[in-house]
Amino acid sequence: MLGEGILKGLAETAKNFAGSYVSKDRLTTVQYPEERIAPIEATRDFPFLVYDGEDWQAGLRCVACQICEKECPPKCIYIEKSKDKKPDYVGKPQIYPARFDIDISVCMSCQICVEVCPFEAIKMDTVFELATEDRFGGLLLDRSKLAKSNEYYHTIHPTEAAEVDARLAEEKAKVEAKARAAAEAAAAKAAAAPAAGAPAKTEPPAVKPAGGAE
Amino acid sequence: MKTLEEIQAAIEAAVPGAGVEIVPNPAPSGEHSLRLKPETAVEVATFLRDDGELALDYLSNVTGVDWPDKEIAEKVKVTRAVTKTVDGVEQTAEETVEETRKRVEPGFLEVVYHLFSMARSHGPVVLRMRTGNRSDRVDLPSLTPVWRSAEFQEREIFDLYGVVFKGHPDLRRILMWDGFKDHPMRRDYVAPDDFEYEPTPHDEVLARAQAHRAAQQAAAAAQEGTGQ
Amino acid sequence: MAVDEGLKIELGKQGVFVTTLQELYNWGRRSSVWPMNFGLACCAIEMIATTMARYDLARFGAEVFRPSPRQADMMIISGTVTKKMAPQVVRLYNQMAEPRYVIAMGACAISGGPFKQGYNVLKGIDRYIPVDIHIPGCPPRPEALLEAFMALQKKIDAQPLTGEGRPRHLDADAPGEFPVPAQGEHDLEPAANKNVWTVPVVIR
Amino acid sequence: MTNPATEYAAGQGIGDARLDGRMVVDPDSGTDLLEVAMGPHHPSTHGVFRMDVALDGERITRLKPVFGYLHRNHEKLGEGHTYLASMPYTDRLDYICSLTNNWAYALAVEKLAGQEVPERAEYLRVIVGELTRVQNHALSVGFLIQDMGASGTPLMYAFREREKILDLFEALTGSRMMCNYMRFGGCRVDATSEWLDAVRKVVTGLPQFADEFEQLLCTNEILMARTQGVGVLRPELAVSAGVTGPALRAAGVNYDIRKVDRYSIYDRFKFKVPLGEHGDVYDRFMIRLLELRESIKILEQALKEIPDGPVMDPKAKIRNFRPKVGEAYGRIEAPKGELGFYLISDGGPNPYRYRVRPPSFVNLTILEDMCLGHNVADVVLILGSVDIVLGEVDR
Repeated sequence: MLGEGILKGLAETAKNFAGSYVSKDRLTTVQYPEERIAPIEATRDFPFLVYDGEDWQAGLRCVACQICEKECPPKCIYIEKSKDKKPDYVGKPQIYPARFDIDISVCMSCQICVEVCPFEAIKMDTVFELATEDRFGGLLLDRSKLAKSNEYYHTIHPTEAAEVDARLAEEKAKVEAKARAAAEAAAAKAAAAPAAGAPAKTEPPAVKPAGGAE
Repeated sequence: MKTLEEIQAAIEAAVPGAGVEIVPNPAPSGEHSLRLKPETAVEVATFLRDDGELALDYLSNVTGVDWPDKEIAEKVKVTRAVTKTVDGVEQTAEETVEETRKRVEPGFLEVVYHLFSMARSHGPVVLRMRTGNRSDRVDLPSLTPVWRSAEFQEREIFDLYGVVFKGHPDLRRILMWDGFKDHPMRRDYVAPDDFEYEPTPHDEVLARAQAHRAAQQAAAAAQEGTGQ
Repeated sequence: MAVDEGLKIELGKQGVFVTTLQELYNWGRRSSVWPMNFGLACCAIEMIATTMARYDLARFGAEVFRPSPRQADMMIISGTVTKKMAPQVVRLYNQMAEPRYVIAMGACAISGGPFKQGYNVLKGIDRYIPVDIHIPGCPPRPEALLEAFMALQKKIDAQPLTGEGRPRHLDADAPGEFPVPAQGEHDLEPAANKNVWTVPVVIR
Repeated sequence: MTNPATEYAAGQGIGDARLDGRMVVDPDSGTDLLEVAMGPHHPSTHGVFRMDVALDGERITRLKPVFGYLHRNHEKLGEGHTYLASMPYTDRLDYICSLTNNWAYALAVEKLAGQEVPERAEYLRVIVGELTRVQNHALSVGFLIQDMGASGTPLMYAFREREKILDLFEALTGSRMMCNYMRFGGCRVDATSEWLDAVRKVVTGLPQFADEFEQLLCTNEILMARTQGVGVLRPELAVSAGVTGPALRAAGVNYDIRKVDRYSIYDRFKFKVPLGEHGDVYDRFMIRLLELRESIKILEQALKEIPDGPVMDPKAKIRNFRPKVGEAYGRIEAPKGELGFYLISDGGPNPYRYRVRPPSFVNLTILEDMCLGHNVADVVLILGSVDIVLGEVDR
């Protein structure tokens, strides 16, 4: 019968129309600003810099090694190294980025910076609501805008952040054990010479990784 | 499928004087290629397509490669044993001259064809052709009459590399606009200067952004100078 | 003349709606922004996804994608603008009726994005036409486009009908035509429209 | 001013052997040809594609595709980037199927460097690759129908299914469209068992979607009238013109790289290669729906068999990856046809030559041959049935 195919199709549309009221699989509209699609943990949007502790300037994990700057495919990261050093999470004095800019008008959210970072300092954010009228200032993020706390990292990527914290804690424990062993050895060796113990002892870390897995 | 040597022999038998060379490929992929002489390329290609056993009826990929003039300085360690000015010791030790004498290996453009057989499900057979140089002897025979799939790809090579395909039915620029003069995929191509705003520059971009700013400042200074 | 916000809400509860002409006018404008059916690259797919059932741009009065620039108020530059395409984009923008708005969707439209250093890629459409809202992202999520659209609506809402910052169709001095760049032998000519494109100096 | 169309008719253009016996312009009609530029801004060119069309009334007498409106210098940028840094760029080639692009590139580099891929990674590649194929075919059919004038409904259904698959991609790779998932020697992250369960759930729903889609479209009289006998592609021409993918198989040529090259682990799965008979738009449309069903079969098998294990070759290097001097051509059966990457290494961190063999671009070679003699309205359909993505055509 001519028109049978069309009728079949129309029946299908009717089924879908009715189905959209009952079946969740038909993905009906999410009323965006009020409702949101359930966040997916792995989501990535733009990079941010993780800091430990309260003060973002003191706690930045980044040591300005510039690996991400070199590996960034569209070259949207700009880093200037600091002249002075400050202790990192294990207490080792490290240089820090005096300037760390990401041009998110160029960033392609590829996550390669995260992959190559040996210090777990740069991670992917999930914030996407960044529409702005400001072409230049609004899209060039500097350190203060990029720095976000480890707690925040835990809220957006809990599993990944827990893994990272466990790894860092392990590393820190290793370093501390090493330092303790060195200190003990130095103390034992310098049992006769009382002044020798002091320089071998490492400074206690200024910042501890907050919210650790331990 | 036949080995490359067998294919070479078959070509020589079918097209006398074809002069096909085997170009080895050291990569683990082991895809060695055949270099054709431009004069006999169309004949050889027709043979490859029509031969019952090879039946390379499907030309998958056509691409250009630019090999610019290479200045070989260090490789000219070939003992220029002319230096007898020494006080009487060995002459071969006179390697210092090489720095000043640089040999320039003339560059060329290369076109690479990847052939497969749909009828017999084998491949790839890789063909290559070279132009005489990179400036005035850049014509090669077009293989579009043999395989239609070369049509747009050869146009692309003409556009981006500047290889002129003789016998191509419609050789025009394809990706860039018609009035465009350069061949941007060549390795010595310099992109136009639009480096005003580069907040995160690196290497070459940094250099060009700085050059751009210097030029702008100079222009501004000159304008101020004329204004006063 | 502005009415006190608190009073207005109070009156609204009583069933009395107070509005100004400006609010009414802008409400009408912002609730029926018709985008142009114009996709350039990857972001266009997300733009289409935004119009589909799950995100539904129609909720904001912008589902009527017009294929003709003459019937459109908003242009979503969704993707890389190449130098070959840029003259056409400017031309299409010129053909749009006032008041017209431009959303640069995605990194490529804003700055050339990851393809910025390509020889045929325009480093941002704002070199030739004024852009109202920029959405970073590669590509931005459909929600990001919705958010940008709401930002545009806010912008429209805030436009006074007279004086400084009035919409372009009420401003006789606003430029109607933007020069279309010509395709030269090596690059677009001119490389940017100096009236639109003012760059801050970043010293590195 | 000379009229290029008449030049063409006089045989000075591309050669009239292509015209297939059809008359190009009626010499007695006394009318002029009308030249129309369809695109680059045209709602049904799937992006910024342009066709310069010469019309005799409604009939196409000449059609010249014009490319380059999305020429983003992919290959040039690839030569300036490290091997790894090109990976996210491949996502943006065929931006509907980023994962298969990743795969083809990874395959080519693995061939170049002689790397092995762990078994679990191969399975994951197959799973994401086939999911990509499903959503691409659904979308391409949806767009085809949209071009036909059925604006909305079928495309909306296709997008609904795509959203489900995209959610899976996002959960695995972090991004909806630009997944950047594969690495040389494996995949970037491992899939959790929850993710695999989610895939199973979606895959169980897919046959129902395919049924619905077929119910909705396949026997629709209007669709059949519009597509059957339109844009016929003869198999000989298809082979000569290097057409690959569904368009080739719709012309009846049995050539599926998954079967021919047996790359990755495709020899472990049982699936059929659907073939068309007439090579017209309807066949190409049907082939996509049938392939979608075959992909579901592969997915079901892969999800059943996926082993545990690592997803990256432990010897694989992420940074400072420098393959030895040489070259390689790696290709896969992407949803649109043969996607190949040709790489020449000079031993440095960047490829010396980075070439993409895009299926859509080569498939367009015969667009004119398919369109000649048809009406303008059919051109839109024929183009839709070739299924192009401009990111890949122009690169």
